[in-house]
Amino acid sequence: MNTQRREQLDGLFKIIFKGTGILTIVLLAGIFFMLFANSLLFFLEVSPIDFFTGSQWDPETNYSILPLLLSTSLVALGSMLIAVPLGVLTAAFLSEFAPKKMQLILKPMIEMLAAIPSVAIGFLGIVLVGPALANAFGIQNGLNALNGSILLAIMALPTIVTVSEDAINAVPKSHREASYALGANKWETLFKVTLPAAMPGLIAAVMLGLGRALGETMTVLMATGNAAAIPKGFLDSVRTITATIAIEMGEVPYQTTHYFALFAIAALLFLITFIVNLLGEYFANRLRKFHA
Amino acid sequence: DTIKIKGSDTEVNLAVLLAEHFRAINTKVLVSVSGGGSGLGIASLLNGNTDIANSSRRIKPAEFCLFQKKNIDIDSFIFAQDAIAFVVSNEIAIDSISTENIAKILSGEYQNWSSITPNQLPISIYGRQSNSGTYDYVKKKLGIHFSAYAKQMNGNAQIIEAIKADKSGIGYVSAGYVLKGNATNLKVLKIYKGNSQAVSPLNAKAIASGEYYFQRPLYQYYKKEDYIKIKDFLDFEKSKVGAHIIQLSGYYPVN
Amino acid sequence: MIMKKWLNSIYWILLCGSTFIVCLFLGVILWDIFAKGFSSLNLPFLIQFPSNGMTQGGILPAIVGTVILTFITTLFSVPIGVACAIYLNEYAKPTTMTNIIRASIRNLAGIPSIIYGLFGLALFVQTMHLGTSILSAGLTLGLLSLPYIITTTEEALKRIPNSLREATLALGVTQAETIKDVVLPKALPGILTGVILTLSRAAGETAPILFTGVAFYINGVSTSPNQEFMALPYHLYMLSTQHNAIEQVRPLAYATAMVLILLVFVLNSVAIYVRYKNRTQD
Amino acid sequence: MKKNKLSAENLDLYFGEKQILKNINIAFPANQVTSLIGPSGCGKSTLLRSFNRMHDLSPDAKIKGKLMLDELDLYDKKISVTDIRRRIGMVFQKPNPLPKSIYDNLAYSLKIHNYPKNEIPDLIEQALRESFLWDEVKDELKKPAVKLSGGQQQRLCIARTVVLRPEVILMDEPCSALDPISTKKIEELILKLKEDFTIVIVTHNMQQAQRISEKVAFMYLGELVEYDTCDTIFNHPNNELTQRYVGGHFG
Amino acid sequence: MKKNKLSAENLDLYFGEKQILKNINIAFPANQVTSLIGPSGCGKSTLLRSFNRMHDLSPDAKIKGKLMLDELDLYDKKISVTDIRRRIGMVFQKPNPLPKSIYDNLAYSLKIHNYPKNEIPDLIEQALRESFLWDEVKDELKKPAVKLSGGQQQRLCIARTVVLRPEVILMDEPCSALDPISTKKIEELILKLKEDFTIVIVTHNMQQAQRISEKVAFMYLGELVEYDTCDTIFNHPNNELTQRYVGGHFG
Ligand SMILES: Nc1ncnc2c1ncn2[C@@H]1O[C@H](COP(=O)(O)OP(=O)(O)OP(=O)(O)O)[C@@H](O)[C@H]1O
Ligand SMILES: Nc1ncnc2c1ncn2[C@@H]1O[C@H](COP(=O)(O)OP(=O)(O)OP(=O)(O)O)[C@@H](O)[C@H]1O
Ligand SMILES: [Mg+2]
Ligand SMILES: [Mg+2]
Repeated sequence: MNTQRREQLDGLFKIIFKGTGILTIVLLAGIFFMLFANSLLFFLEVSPIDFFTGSQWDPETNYSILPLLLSTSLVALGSMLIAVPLGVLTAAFLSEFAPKKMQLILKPMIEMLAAIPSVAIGFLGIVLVGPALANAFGIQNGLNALNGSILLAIMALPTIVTVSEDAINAVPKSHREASYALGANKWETLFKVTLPAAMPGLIAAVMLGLGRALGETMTVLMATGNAAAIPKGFLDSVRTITATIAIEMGEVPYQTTHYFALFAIAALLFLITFIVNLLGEYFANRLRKFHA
Repeated sequence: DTIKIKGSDTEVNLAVLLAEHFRAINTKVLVSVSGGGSGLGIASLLNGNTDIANSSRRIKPAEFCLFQKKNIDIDSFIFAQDAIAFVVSNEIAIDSISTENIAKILSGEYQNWSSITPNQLPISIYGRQSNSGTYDYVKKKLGIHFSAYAKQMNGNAQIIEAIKADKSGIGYVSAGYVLKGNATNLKVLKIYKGNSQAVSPLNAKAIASGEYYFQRPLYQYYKKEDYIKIKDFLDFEKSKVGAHIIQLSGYYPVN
Repeated sequence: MIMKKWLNSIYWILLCGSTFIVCLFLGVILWDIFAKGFSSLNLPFLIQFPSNGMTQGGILPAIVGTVILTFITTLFSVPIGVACAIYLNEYAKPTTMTNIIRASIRNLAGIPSIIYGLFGLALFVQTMHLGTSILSAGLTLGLLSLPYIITTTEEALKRIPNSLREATLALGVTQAETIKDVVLPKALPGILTGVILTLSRAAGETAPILFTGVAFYINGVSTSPNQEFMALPYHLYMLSTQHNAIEQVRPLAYATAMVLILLVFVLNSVAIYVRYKNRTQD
Repeated sequence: MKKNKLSAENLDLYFGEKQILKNINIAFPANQVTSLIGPSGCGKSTLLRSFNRMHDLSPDAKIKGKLMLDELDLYDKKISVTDIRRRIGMVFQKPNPLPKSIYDNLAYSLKIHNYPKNEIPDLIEQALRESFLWDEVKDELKKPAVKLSGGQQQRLCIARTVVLRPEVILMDEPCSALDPISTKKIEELILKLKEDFTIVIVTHNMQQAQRISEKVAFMYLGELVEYDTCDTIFNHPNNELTQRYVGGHFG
Repeated sequence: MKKNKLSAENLDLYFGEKQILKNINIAFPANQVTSLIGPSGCGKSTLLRSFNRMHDLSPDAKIKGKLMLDELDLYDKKISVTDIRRRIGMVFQKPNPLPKSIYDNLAYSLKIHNYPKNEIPDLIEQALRESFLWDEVKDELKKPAVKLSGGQQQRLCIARTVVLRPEVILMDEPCSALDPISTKKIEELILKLKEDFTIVIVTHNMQQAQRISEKVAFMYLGELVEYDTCDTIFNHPNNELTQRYVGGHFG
C-alpha cells in the first residue's frame, strides 16, 4: 500500500467512525422522539387533566396515571428508606474501617449482588420474602408494596454503596486530620466531618439508586401484587408504571388509544428517571468540583 | 418453519401440551407458544406477530373492524369448551353461590363474607389483569365493573396460589386449573342463577349440554391466507390424540 | 463520658450491622436458590427439552435461546458501541455538542429497560417489520447495551496516554493505523471488561424482550434469526408466575434461577479477573 | 531555666520496617517557641505528630520510648487519646478548615468537647480576636470557611486550636503555603500566643526560625543532631552538619 | 554558510483566541544542531510541533505563515501529512516506546511504510547501532520495550525515528527525564547523528545547549528574541533579555 492509499483508508475510517457515532446518536435520539410523539397522540385523545387527576387506571374507560404514579413512588420511597441508611453506613464501614483484606472480599461481593438478574430477585420475592411478610404481619398475601420495596432496596444497594464509597474516599485526608487533631474521636469525625463533606456524592448515590428503583420492571411485576388502585399503605398491593407497561403492552392493538396511553406513561417515567439521573450527575459533578 | 401461537392464558398450557405432542408427529414445523391474554393474541394477529390467536372470548366488533380496515380475512375455530370456576378457601362456609351474589362481591358491594356466610372476614378479590379474556368475559357476563381493590393477577396459577394462602379470598380461574390436585384446600363453588339448579364447572355432562353459567368456547383465530401453513396443527387438535390431551387438561373437547 | 462510650458502641454496631445485612442479602439469596435448586440441577436438566407441559424435562431451548440472543446483542452493540466511543474520544472535537452527547449517553444508561423494550417494539418489530423474533429482541438488548459499551470503552480509551498516539503519528502513521495498531490493543482489556459486564447484564434482562420475541414455549430448537425463542430469565418469570402447576414446577424454577445466576456470575468473574490482571500489569 | 512542658525520651519510630526516628531525646520548655529545622524527609513532621498521637491512624507506625506532657505518659494505655489531642493542639502545613462556616469551624471543636452551649459564642469571639481574625470576619461568620484567603484560613485553623485552650500547640510549617504578608501576621500571632501556650513549630525558613524561636532543634536523617538556643544554633553551632545546614550548603 | 533545510516565515500560531507564537522567522541549516531555549511556556514545544504538523490534532490550533522543508510547503493542502512526518521525525520529552517488543518498535514503522520484508532486520540492526543501543539489546530484541531503562527507552525512540531515514529530527527536551549518564550518551548520539540529519532540539539545560549546538535560538513569550551562533548567544548576546536568561537571572 502506498502512502496515498493509506491516507484514503484513513479518511474512509474517519467517515465510518463518524457515521457510527452519528448513527448511535440518532438511535438514541429516536427513543426520545418515539416516546414523545406517541404520547402526543395520546393527549390528542385524552385530556392531560384527566390523565393527572383521575383516580383509576382502567384502560379504554379511564386513563389516570395517579394510582400508578403513587404506587411507583411508594415502592421507590420504601426501597430508599431501607437502602440509603444501609448503603451509606456500609460504604462508611468499607472505606473508613474495614481492613484491606476485608475490602478485597466485600467489594466483589457487592458487585455480585449487582449482577443478580432482576427476575431472580423477583422470584425470591414470590417464594421467600412474600411468605415471610405474610407471616410477619399476619396478612394473607405477601405480594405488596413492602415486598417490592425490600427487593428494590437490594437491587439499589450496590449502586448506593459503590458511589457513596467513592464519595467518602474523595474527602481529603486533611479534613479528617483537622478533626482528629481537635480531639474528636472517629465517630464524631465520621458523622460530623467526613459524611457532611461527602454529602454531594452521597446525594448522587441516592439519586442513582433511586433511578434504578424507579425503572425496575420485573421485580415489581412479580412481587407487588399489581392492583391498580390507589394504595393506602405498604401492605397494599400496588402496580407501578413499569409493571403496567409490561402487563399491557403485549396485548394492545397497535396505534390505539390504549397503545398510546402506555407510551404516555412510559414518557412520564422516562422524564422522572431522567431528572433523577441528571440530579445524580449534577451532585456527582459538584463533588468533583468541590474537591478539585 | 414456525407456527406462532399467542393469546389467552387460559389456553396457553393446553397449547403447550398440544405443541409438545405435535412434535412427535411432525418435526418439520416448530410451534412457539406464548400467553399474555386473549387481547394479546388478537392484537398480535392484527399486528402480524402471530399465526394463531388463542382467544377465550369471541372477537369484539371493534377488533373485527380493525381487521377489515386492514383487509385481513380471518376465520375462527372452536377447539374446546372452558368453564370458569369460582374458588374460595375451604373455610368459607358455602358450597354454591348465586350469580347475583358473585356480581355484588366482584363489584365491591359486599366487602365482608358475613353478607352471605357466617364467616366474619373481609373479602379479597383475586382476578385477572384488565385485558385478559377471562377478565373481560366475567365482567361482561355479570355486567359489572370490578372493584378497584380487586387484585389483578398475572395468570390463573397466581390466583390459585393466592387463594390457597388467603382464606378470605375469592377468585376465578378456568376449570382446567383446578384439576390434578391443584385444588387441595380449595372449594370450587357451584353456580346458580335465580332459582335454577346449582351446577359445578367440573361436571362434564352439564357443560356438554351448555348448562353451566360461566361457560365459554375457546377460539383460535387465524388469517385465511395462512390456513395452509397451520392446517397440520389444526388437524392435530381435532384428532383423537388432540381430544384426549384437551380432556386431560381439564377442558371439554368439541365434537 | 460514659454516654460517649455507649454511643460509640452503638455506632460501631450500626456500621458493622449494616455491612453484615448487605452481605446477608447476598448470602440468603444464594443460599435459598442454590440449596433448593441444587437437587434438580443435573446434566439432563441442561440438555433436555421441557416435557409434559413443561412440568418435567430440562431447559435446553432456554439456554440456547439466551446464548444466541446474547450473541446477536454482541454482534450489534460491540462494533457500533466501540466505533462510537472511538469517534467520541479520538475524532470528535471537544465542543459543547460532544459534551451534550456524552451526557445524554450517560443518562441513557439510566433509562428503565422496559422503555428500551417499547422502543424495540416500535422500531424493530413494527417499523422495520422484523416481527417478534430473536433478531428484534437481540437488537433491542443491543440498544440497551450501547450506552454502557460506549462509556466503558471511552473510559478505557481515555486511560491511554497521549504520548503513545504521538509516538506513532510522529512516525508518519495515519490516525486509523494508530487506532488499530496501538490504541485498541492497549485498551483491549479495559474494553473487554466493560463488554463482558454489559453482556452479562443483557443476558439477565427480561423486560426488553417481553414484547419483542420471547416465547412461553417452543417445541424445538431453532437457530433462524426470524423466529421466536425461549430465554432463561423469561423462563424463570413464566415458571414462577404463569404456569398452571406452580407448585409442581417450583423445583424447576429454582434450578432455572440457579443456572441463570451461575451464568452471570461466571461472566462477572471473568470480567473482574480481566480487570484485575490489567490493573496489576501496569 | 524554664520548666519543661513536653518531652521525648529515647524515642524510636518505625514505619513498617523503616526506622524514621532514631533515639530522640528532647524537652520543650513551657511558654516558649521551639523550632524544628532540618532537610526534607529528616523526620520533623513525624516527630511533631508523635506528640499528639496522630500516628495512631497509620496502622504500620510503631513507637518506642517515652513521651511526656508534664507528668503524663502520652502513650499510657489508660489515658484518653482525644483528651491528649485537646491538650496538645496542632496546626498543619496546608490550612485545612472544615467544610463548614467560619463560626461552625470553631463551634465544632467546642461542641465535641461538651462546652456549655451558652458560653460558645463568647469563646469563639475571644479566640478569633486572639488570632487577629475577628475584625476581618466578624460580619460574615456564617460564610463557608473555604472562601477565606489562605492566610485567613490558617489563622482560622489556629483559632480553632486556641479556642480549646490547649497547653501545647504543634505547628507543622504553618506558613509554607502562605504569602509574605500572611506569614508576617502569623509570626506576630505566634509571638503573642507563647504567653499562654507552649509552641513547637517545624519550619524550613531559617529567617523565620530566628525571628520567632527561643530554642532550635536541628534534625538530620531521623536523628536529633543539635538542640540549643536560637543564637547558638545560628551563630556558633557546635556540630559541623548544623553549621553547613544553617549556612545554606545543603537541604 | 550552510544550506537551510527547514524554515518558518511569519509564523503565527493561536490556541483558540490566545496567540502562542508571534511572527516567528527562523531557518535551520542542514546537518547542524540548533537548540531552542527560553523560559517555560514561551512556546518552544509549540514551535517545534508545528514543523511536523502535530497541531493538526488539536482542533483549536490555528496556524498562519509559511513553513518549508527545502522547497516544500509543509501546510500545502495537496501534500501528505504522513509523508511529512516520515521526513521530519520527532523525539519526545518522555520516552514513549510502543507497548511492543524492542524489535517490533522499529519494525512497526518500517512495515507501515512498506519497506521490503527481507531488508527490515538489517535496517533495524543498523539503526540500533547508530543509536548506540545494539550492544545492550542485541540478545533480547524480543523483550518488551517498556522493560528497558529510561535512557535506553529514549535511545530506542531515537532509533525508531532514525530507522526511517528522515531528513530532520525534532527533539523536545529529550534528556529532561534522564539521569546524567544516559544524558551524556544521548548527547554523543546527537553529535554523531548530525552528520546525516538536521537536528532541532529544545532544551532547558544551558550547558547542554552549549555542548551540542552550532546555533541557538532564544524565545520569550512567543517571540523569537535572538537567533545566532552558540558562541554569540552564550558569550556576547546582543539582546538584554537573552543575556539575563543565559546568565541565569530568570526562567
Ligand atoms: N505514613 C508513612 N508511612 C511510611 N513512611 C512515611 C510515612 N510518613 C512519612 N514517612 C517517611 O518518613 C520520613 C520522614 O518524613 P517526614 O514527613 O517526617 O519528614 P519531614 O522532615 O517532615 O520532611 P518535610 O520537610 O519534607 O516535610 C520520610 O522518608 C517519609 O517518606
Ligand atoms: N493544546 C494546547 N491548547 C491550548 N494551549 C496550549 C496548548 N499547548 C500549549 N499551550 C499553551 O501554549 C503556551 C506555550 O506552550 P509550550 O508547550 O510551547 O511551551 P514550552 O516553551 O515548550 O514550555 P516548557 O519549557 O514548559 O515545555 C503555554 O502557555 C501553553 O499553556
Ligand atoms: Mg513535614
Ligand atoms: Mg515544552
